[in-house]
Amino acid sequence: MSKKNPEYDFKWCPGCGDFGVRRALELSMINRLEETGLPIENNVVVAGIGCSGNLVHLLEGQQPYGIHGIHGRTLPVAMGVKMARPELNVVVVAGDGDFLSIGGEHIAPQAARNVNVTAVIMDNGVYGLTKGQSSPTTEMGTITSSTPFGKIEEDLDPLELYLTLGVSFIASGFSGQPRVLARLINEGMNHDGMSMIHVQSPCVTYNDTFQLIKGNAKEGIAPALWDIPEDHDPSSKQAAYDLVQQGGLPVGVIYKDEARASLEGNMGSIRAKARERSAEQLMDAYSF
Amino acid sequence: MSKKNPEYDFKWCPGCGDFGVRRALELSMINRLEETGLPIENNVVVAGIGCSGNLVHLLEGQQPYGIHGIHGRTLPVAMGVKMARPELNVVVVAGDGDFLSIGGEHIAPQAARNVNVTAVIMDNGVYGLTKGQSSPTTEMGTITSSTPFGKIEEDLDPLELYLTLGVSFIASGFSGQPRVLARLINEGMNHDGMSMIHVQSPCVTYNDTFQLIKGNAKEGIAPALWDIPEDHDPSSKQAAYDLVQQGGLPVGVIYKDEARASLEGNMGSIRAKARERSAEQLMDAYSF
Amino acid sequence: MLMNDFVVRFAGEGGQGVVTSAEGLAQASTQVGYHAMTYATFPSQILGGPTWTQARISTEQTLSSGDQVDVLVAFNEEAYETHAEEVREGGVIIYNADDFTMTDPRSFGLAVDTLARSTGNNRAANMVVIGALAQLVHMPQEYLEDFVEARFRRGRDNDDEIISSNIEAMKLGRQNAAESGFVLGDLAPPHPPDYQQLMLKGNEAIALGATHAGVQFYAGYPISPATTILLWMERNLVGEDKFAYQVSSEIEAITAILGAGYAGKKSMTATAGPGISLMSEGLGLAWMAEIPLVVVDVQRGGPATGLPTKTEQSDLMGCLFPAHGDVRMPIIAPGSVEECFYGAVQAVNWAERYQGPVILMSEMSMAERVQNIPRPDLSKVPVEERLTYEGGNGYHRYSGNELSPMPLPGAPGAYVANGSEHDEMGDTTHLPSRHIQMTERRFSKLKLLEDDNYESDNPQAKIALMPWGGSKGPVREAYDALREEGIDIGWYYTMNLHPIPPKLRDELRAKELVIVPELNYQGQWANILRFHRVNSTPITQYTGLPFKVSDLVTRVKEIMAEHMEEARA
Amino acid sequence: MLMNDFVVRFAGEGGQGVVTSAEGLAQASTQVGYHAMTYATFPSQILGGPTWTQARISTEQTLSSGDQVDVLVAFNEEAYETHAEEVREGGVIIYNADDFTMTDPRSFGLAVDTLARSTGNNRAANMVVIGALAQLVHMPQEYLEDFVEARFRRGRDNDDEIISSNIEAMKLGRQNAAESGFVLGDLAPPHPPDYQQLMLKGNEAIALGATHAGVQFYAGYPISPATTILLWMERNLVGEDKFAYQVSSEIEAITAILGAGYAGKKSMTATAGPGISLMSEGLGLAWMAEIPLVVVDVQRGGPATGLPTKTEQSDLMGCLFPAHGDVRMPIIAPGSVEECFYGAVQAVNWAERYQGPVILMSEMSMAERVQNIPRPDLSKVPVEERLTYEGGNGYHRYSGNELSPMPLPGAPGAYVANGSEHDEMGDTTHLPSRHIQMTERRFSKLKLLEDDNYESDNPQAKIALMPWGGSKGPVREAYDALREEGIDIGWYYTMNLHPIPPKLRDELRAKELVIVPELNYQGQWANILRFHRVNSTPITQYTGLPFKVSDLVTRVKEIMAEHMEEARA
Ligand SMILES: Cc1ncc(C[n+]2csc(CCOP(=O)(O)OP(=O)(O)O)c2C)c(N)n1
Ligand SMILES: Cc1ncc(C[n+]2csc(CCOP(=O)(O)OP(=O)(O)O)c2C)c(N)n1
Ligand code: SF4
Ligand code: SF4
Ligand SMILES: [Mg+2]
Ligand SMILES: [Mg+2]
Repeated sequence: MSKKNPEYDFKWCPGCGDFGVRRALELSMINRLEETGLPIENNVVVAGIGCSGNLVHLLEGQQPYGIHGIHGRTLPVAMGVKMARPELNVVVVAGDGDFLSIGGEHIAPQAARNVNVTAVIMDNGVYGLTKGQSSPTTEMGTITSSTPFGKIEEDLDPLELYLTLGVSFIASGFSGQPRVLARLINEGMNHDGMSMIHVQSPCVTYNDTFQLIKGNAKEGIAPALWDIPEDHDPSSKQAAYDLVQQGGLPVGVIYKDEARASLEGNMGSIRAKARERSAEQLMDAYSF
Repeated sequence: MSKKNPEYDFKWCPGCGDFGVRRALELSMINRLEETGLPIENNVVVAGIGCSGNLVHLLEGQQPYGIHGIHGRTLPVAMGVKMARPELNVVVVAGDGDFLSIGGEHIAPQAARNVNVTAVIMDNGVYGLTKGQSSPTTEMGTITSSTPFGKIEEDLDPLELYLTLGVSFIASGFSGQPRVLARLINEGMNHDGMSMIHVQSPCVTYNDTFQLIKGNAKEGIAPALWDIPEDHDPSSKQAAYDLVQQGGLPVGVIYKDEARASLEGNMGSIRAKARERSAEQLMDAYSF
Repeated sequence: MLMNDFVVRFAGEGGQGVVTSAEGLAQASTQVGYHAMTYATFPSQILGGPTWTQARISTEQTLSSGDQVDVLVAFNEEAYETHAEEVREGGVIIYNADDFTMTDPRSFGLAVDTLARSTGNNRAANMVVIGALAQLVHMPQEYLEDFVEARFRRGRDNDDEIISSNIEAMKLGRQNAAESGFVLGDLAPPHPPDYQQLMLKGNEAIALGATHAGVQFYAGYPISPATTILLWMERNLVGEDKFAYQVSSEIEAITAILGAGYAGKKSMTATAGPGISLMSEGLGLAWMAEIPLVVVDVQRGGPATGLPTKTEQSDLMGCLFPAHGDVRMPIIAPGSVEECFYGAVQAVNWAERYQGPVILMSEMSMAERVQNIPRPDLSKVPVEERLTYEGGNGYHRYSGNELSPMPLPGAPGAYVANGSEHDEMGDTTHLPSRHIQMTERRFSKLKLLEDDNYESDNPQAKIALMPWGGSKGPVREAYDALREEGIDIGWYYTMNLHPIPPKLRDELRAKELVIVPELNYQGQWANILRFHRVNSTPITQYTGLPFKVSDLVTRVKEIMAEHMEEARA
Repeated sequence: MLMNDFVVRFAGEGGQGVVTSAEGLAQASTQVGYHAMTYATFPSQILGGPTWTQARISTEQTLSSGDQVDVLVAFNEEAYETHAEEVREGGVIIYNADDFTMTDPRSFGLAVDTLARSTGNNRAANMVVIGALAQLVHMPQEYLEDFVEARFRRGRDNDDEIISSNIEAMKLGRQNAAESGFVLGDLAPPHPPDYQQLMLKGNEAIALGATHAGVQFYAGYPISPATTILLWMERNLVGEDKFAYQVSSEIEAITAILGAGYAGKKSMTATAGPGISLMSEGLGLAWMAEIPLVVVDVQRGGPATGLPTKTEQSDLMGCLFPAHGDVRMPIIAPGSVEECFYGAVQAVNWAERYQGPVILMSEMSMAERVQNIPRPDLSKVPVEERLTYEGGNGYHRYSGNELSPMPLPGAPGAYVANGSEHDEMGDTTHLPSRHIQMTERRFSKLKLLEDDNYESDNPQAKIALMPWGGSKGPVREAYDALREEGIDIGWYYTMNLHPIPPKLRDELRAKELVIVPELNYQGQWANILRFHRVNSTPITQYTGLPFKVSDLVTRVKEIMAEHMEEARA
C-alpha cells in the first residue's frame, strides 16, 4: 500500500530479491481473479515478521486483505482464516528465519492436516530485518554478524523437510523470474491442500547470492539455477526425493499429491458422521 | 524416588510400557557407571510432561540429577545443561506428545547443532496423562477422546523425520525388551552427538498396542516387531531410509554418523580462533 | 429432628465408584426437588490413586459443598484414615465391608459389591450406597425409585430388569442401614422448583454458553482442567460453518482462533495457566490488531506445571497483563456453575462488542463439580454481533480514537491487521501521533464494556466483603453467618473484574476497608483494588483447596477486630 | 558569551554519516574533558530512510540529550523540513550544500563531500562537519587534533596520511563556518575529570557488567534493540567454560539458560518485549524450580511487534508478573548507561543470591546512546557466588521455608528440579502443607534482595517526584529546574523496582503525593506504588520518544496546582 501511503516507513534495499516475489504475487492474484472472477479482496495474505513480511504492505494495485502479526506464526493464523472461511484464498509470505526457525514447529502439523493454504517462503539465508544474523538455511561455516567465527550448525534443506513432513504440493523458484514464480504460485493456489512455494530471494545487503544462483561466465561460476525437466513426475515421492538430492536451485514443481484430501475435505467427512444440534438441543442432555 | 517417598503421588497403570523403559534406563546408567567409573550423579535426566516424564521420579536405586519442567522443552533445557557442563551425561525422557507435538520445534535445531545428548522417547501414540487424546503418532482414522469421529491428520513417522533433520544417531526399540533397550541407550550415550532412541512403549489404558507389536499367533496377528539384521550398514543414510520405509517396529541402530563433530567439538574450533579477554581487557576497548 | 442440609463425603480409590455414587446421590435428590452440589478431587495418576468426592443435598440453594460432613462413605481403609476426622460429631461412617472392617463406634459396614452382585447387577454398587444414605435421613424410597426410573428408562428390552435390580440394590442398602441402628434425622421435604433445571458441571456450562453466544470456531490443546471443554466442542461443535480441532500447542490455539476471529467467526479456546503463559504473545497481538476472540482460563494450582488437579485463583495478574507493552485484558470471572454459562455468553458478546480479546477465568473447583441450576431461557439471553463494515474499498479500518466497523475478508474494505504500530489503513508507521491515537483508541474501547452489573448487600456498612470467582459461594455463606451474628459488614460481588463497574468502584472507594478472600498468596485482587484507590486487604489461602466457611468467619472477625484497634489507636 | 552546553542535531538519510558525525563530535569532546551524550533514532528500513542523531556536549555531567537544539546539521532537504522548527531561536542550521540549497536566514551551506574529497580522503566528510561545529563555539583546533591523533594512530604505514587529511578536512569545515559569519558563543573550557573514563552504549555496559559478574553462558535470539548484546557475547564470551550462542527462538533461549543455571553456570539472555512474552512459561519454571538466571529486557514500543525502533517503558507489568500462578519477578531498572553496567552486575548477583530469575529492564534510548562514564574499578565491584551444597547424597534440596544450598550435577545431592509442586526432594506432590511451605519459601527468598539503595533529595517535601529507568535523566533535570524556581518538591529514585527498598517504601507512604513520570499509557509504576499503599499519580507519555525536560516542568507544576486545589477544597 506504500505508494498511497506516506506514513508507511519501510522500504526494501535497492535490488532486494523480494521485489521480484512481490511482482510474482501481484501477478498470481490477478491471474486468479481472471480465472475465478473472485475479487482481490477474496485473498488474505498472512505475513511473517521480516523484510520479507513487509511485502504485504508493499503490494501495488488492488489490495488483498492482510495480517502482519507476530514472528513465526503465519501458518496457524492462516489455518484459522482458512478453516473459518474456506471460500477465501489464503497465502502465507514469510522469510527463512520466521518460517523455519522460530516458526518451524508449525510446518509438521499443517502438513499432516493438509491445510489448504499456499505458503511463499522468501529464503535469503539470513535474518535481513535484524541486520544480518545467520538463519537455518545459512550455509555451515558462513561468517555472519551472529557467527563471527563461522556458523557451526548444519544448514537445513527445506525442500527435503517439506517432503518428509508430507506437504502435498512443493515447488521451488527464484525471485529473479517473477512470471515463472507467478505460475508456480497459481498452481499452488489451485492445489487443494498445503502448498509450499520455496523461493530463493537474495538479500543484496547481507547475503548476496545472485551471482551464485545465476552464475557468472566470466568468473567461471556455473549457475546454481536449473529448470526441472519436463519428464520429472511430480506425483512420485521417490522422484521428488531424487530431484532434491541433486542440489542447486531447481525451478518448477517438485512434488504434487492430488489424491490426498485437504483438512477441509476431511472435516466434511466428519460432518457426515456427526449430528448437529442447536444450543437448545444440547441443553436438553442436562435438563430435568 | 517413589519407594523412598510417601508424598510422591503418581503411579503408572499396571502393565504400562514405561516400566520397561525405566528398567532400561536404570540398567544403562549402571552400565555407564561400570564403563566410566563416573557416579550416577553425573547423569542428568531431563523429563517431559506426561506419564512418561514421571519416569524421572520413579527411577529406583541410586538417583541421577533430574529436571521435570514444563511441557515440550526438554531439548533446549538439555542443551543448556550439556553446553554449560560438557562433562555431564545428559538424557532426555519424554512422550510422543511432549516431544513431537508441542516440543516439535526443538528437534531440528538440536539436530543441526548435533548437541551431545541422548533422547529416549516413549511413544505410545496417545496423550496418556491427559487421558487419551490423539498425538502426532496416533494412526490416522483412530477414534480417541479428542477425535470422536476419527483422527483426520496423517500420522508422523518420527524415524524418517530424525533422518531428514540430520540426527547423527538413531535407534528404535521396544519397552518390552529392557536389556536390548539398555544396550541401545548406552550406545547412544557413548555416541558423541545427538542420539535419538525412539521406543514403542504402549499405553495399556488408552492405546494398548502390545498385541500388534508382539503379534498373536492364535489370532493370526503377525508381530510388527523385527530385529534389524546384522548386515544393515548404519553409516549409510540411504540404507537407513530404506530400512525405515519397511515399516513395522525395527529394533536396533538405524543410523549412526561418527564423522560429524558435536556442537561441543565445534565450539572447540571457535575457541581456537577466538581471543579470550578478561572483563578488564574488554573494558579497555571503551576506555580513555 | 428435621435437617435442611445433608453432606456426604465419598472416599476411596479411583475406579471404586467414588464419583458416580456422589453424582448419583446428587442427581436423585435434585430429581425430587432438592438442591445439590458436589465437590470432586482427582488423583494425579490415571488409574486408582486416593480420591474423594463430596455431595451436599439441601432444601435451599447450595453455595458451597459444605464443611460439616454428616456421613463419610469409606471405600477402603486408607480413605477412612484420611477422612475420619472430617466427620462432624454425631456423624456416621459407612465403610465398604467387602474391602475391610473396623471398629469405629460411629461406623457400620456395608458389603457394597456383595449386595450388588446378589441383585444380579454388579454395576449397582453405588445404588446400595445411595439406598443406605437415604435411610439415614429417611428419604422416602419413592424419591429414589423416580430417579432410577428417569435414569435407566431408555427404551431397551432389558430396561425393566436393570431398573428392578437397581431398586433392589437400594432396598438392600436401606435395610442394612436400618439394621445398623444409626439415624441422623429426617431430611426436610424439598420445595421443588416450578421451573426447568439443568444438572451440569462448570465446563459444560461454559461450553453451552459459548455455543448459545454463537461460537463457531474452537481450537484447543489438552490440559487439565480445561480438556473437557475441548472434547465437548469436538463432539458438539460440528456441522456447516463450524470447526473444532485439537491443535499442536497453545501457541497454535491462540493464533488459529485469532485468524478465525479476523475472518469474522466468533472464536474461542480454553486452557489452564501454562497455556495462558504460552498465549501471551498472541493475546498481545489480538489486543494490538483489534481482533475479537475469547480465551477461557480454567485455573489450577500454579506456578509453572504447578498442581494440575487442585484449585486456585492465582492467574489474575497473568490474565490481566499477559503480555509486554500497554495491554490490559477484559476479565470475566464467574462465581458459580450458573455464572459459568452467563459468563461465557458475556465473554463472547464482549469480544465482539469491543473487537478484542476477552479472558473468562474459571477454576478447577467449578469446572468439575455438578450442580443444579435453573435452565436458562435462551430467548432471554441476548447475543451480540460485531459491528462490521459494509461500504466500498479505500476504507480506513483504524481511523479515529474509538471503535470502528470491522471489514471482513471477501468483502470490500481490505486492510492489514497489524501487530506493529500502524496508521489508519493498518500499515506500519512510527509517527508519534499515530502511537498516541492508536493507544488511546485501544483503551477507549474498554468503556464499551462498562456496566452496573454487580451484587451489593448492606451497602451502608463501613467494612465490606468482596470475593471474586469461585470463592463467591463459601464467602457468601460466611457473610450470611456473620450477618446472622449481627455483625455490620457489607457485601459486594461482580463477575466483571475488568473493566470493573464504575459505580461499584466508587462504592468501594467510600469504604473504610474492603476484605478480599482469595485463593492465592499475593492477594492479587486486593492489589488490583488498591490500583483503583480502594483500601483493600486480602484473606489468602494457597492449599489447592477451596475456602472453608468456618475459617472465613473466624478470619473476617480477626481482621475487623484489628481494624477497630487501629482505628482507635 | 560563555556556553556550558552545546546541543547539535544531525539529520539525514541512513548511510549519510548522521550517526558517525554525532558520535565523532561526542568522542572529540569527551577526549578533551567535556561530558557528552548522544541520542540516536533509527530508520525502520535497512538502507537509507530518514534518521537523526543528537549530540550534547557539556561542561557538566549530562542527564539528557537536551531539548534546546543549538545547531541542526541537515544532510538533505527532508531533514531540514522535519527538524528546522526544533532549532532554538538564535540557533544555526548547517545544510549539506552537495545535496541541496536553501535560503533560511539561520543557515549556511557546507559542501561536505566535495570538501572531504579535496583532502583526498572521501571518508573525512564527518570531520568537515565537526570542524565547522567546533568553529561555531570556538572550540580550539588542538582539541580536535588530539582526538584525530588518538582515533587514527593505529601503527599503519599510512597513519600520517589519514591523520593529516582528517585534520585538513576539519580545517576546511572551520574555514567555511568562519566565512559564514555565524557564531553561537564560546563553549566554556572543560573541567577534565581526573579519573579514567569509558565511552560506550547502554547495551555494551550491560554486556561488560554481566561479564564482570561472571556470566559464562549466554543464549539469545536476535531482536531490536537487544541484538547487539547477543552479537557482543558471541564475539567476546569465548574460551574455556564459556558459551554464547544464537538459538532458534526466545523459548529456546530461556529454557537453555535455565538448563545452564541449573547446571551451575551464571547464565543470561537478552531480548525485547515480544521475547519477554515468549519467555513467560520459562520464567515461571525458573521461579518454581528455584533456578538462577538473568533476562535482560531492552524495552521498545509495544504491544505485540509494536515500535521496534522506538523507546518506551511499557513492559513493567509484563516483567513483574510474566506468567500464570503466584509469581513476582525481581526487577532492576537502570536509569543511565553507567547504571546499565552496575545494574547488570547486580542482576547476576541477585539471581545467584536468591536462586531464581531476575529481570533487568533497560530501554532502547539507553541501549543505543553513547555516553562517557567513569571507568568502573572492578576491584571494588563485588561479585557474588551461589550457595552450593557440599555434602553427601540423600539431601533435601527444598527443605524449609527459606533459601537452602543448591546441589550441582556431578556432585552428591541429586534431586529433581521440578516445575510441578514438590516435596523437599523435588518429587511431585499435591499435599496442601507442601504447597503452603513451598509458596512461602519462594516468596521469602525475595527478602534477601532488600537493601537501602535509593536516591532521595529534599526529603521533607510533602510532594515528591519519582521516575524509574531511563526517564531518570530528563526527570532529574526537570527536578533541578523546579528546585531552582524555589518549588518545594522531593526526589526519589531507585533501580530496585522489586523488591523495593523497604525504607524507601515507607518514606513514599508518608508523602501526600508521589508524581511518577513514565513512558507508558497506564502509569504502570504509579499503579504498582499504589499496590504498596503509596498515593501516586503518573505523568504519562506514549510517543515512542523520551521526555522533554520543558514538558515535564510544566506538567509537574499543573499536577501540584491541582493537588493544592483539592487540598483546599
Ligand atoms: C518474538 C520475536 N523475536 C524476534 C523478533 C525480531 N525479528 C524480526 S524479523 C526477524 C528475523 C527475520 O529473518 P527472516 O524471517 O529470514 O526475514 P528476512 O528479514 O530475512 O526477510 C527477527 C529475529 C521479533 N520481531 N519477534
Ligand atoms: C503448556 C502445557 N500444555 C498442556 C499440558 C497438559 N499436558 C500434560 S502431559 C500432556 C501430553 C502427554 O502426552 P505424551 O507427551 O505423549 O506423554 P504420555 O502421557 O503419553 O506419556 C499434556 C497435553 C501441560 N502440562 N502444559
Ligand atoms: S536487508 Fe536484505 S532482505 Fe532486507 S530489504 Fe535489504 S536486501 Fe532485502
Ligand atoms: S495412562 Fe497409559 S501411559 Fe499413562 S500410565 Fe497408564 S498406561 Fe501408562
Ligand atoms: Mg531471511
Ligand atoms: Mg504419549
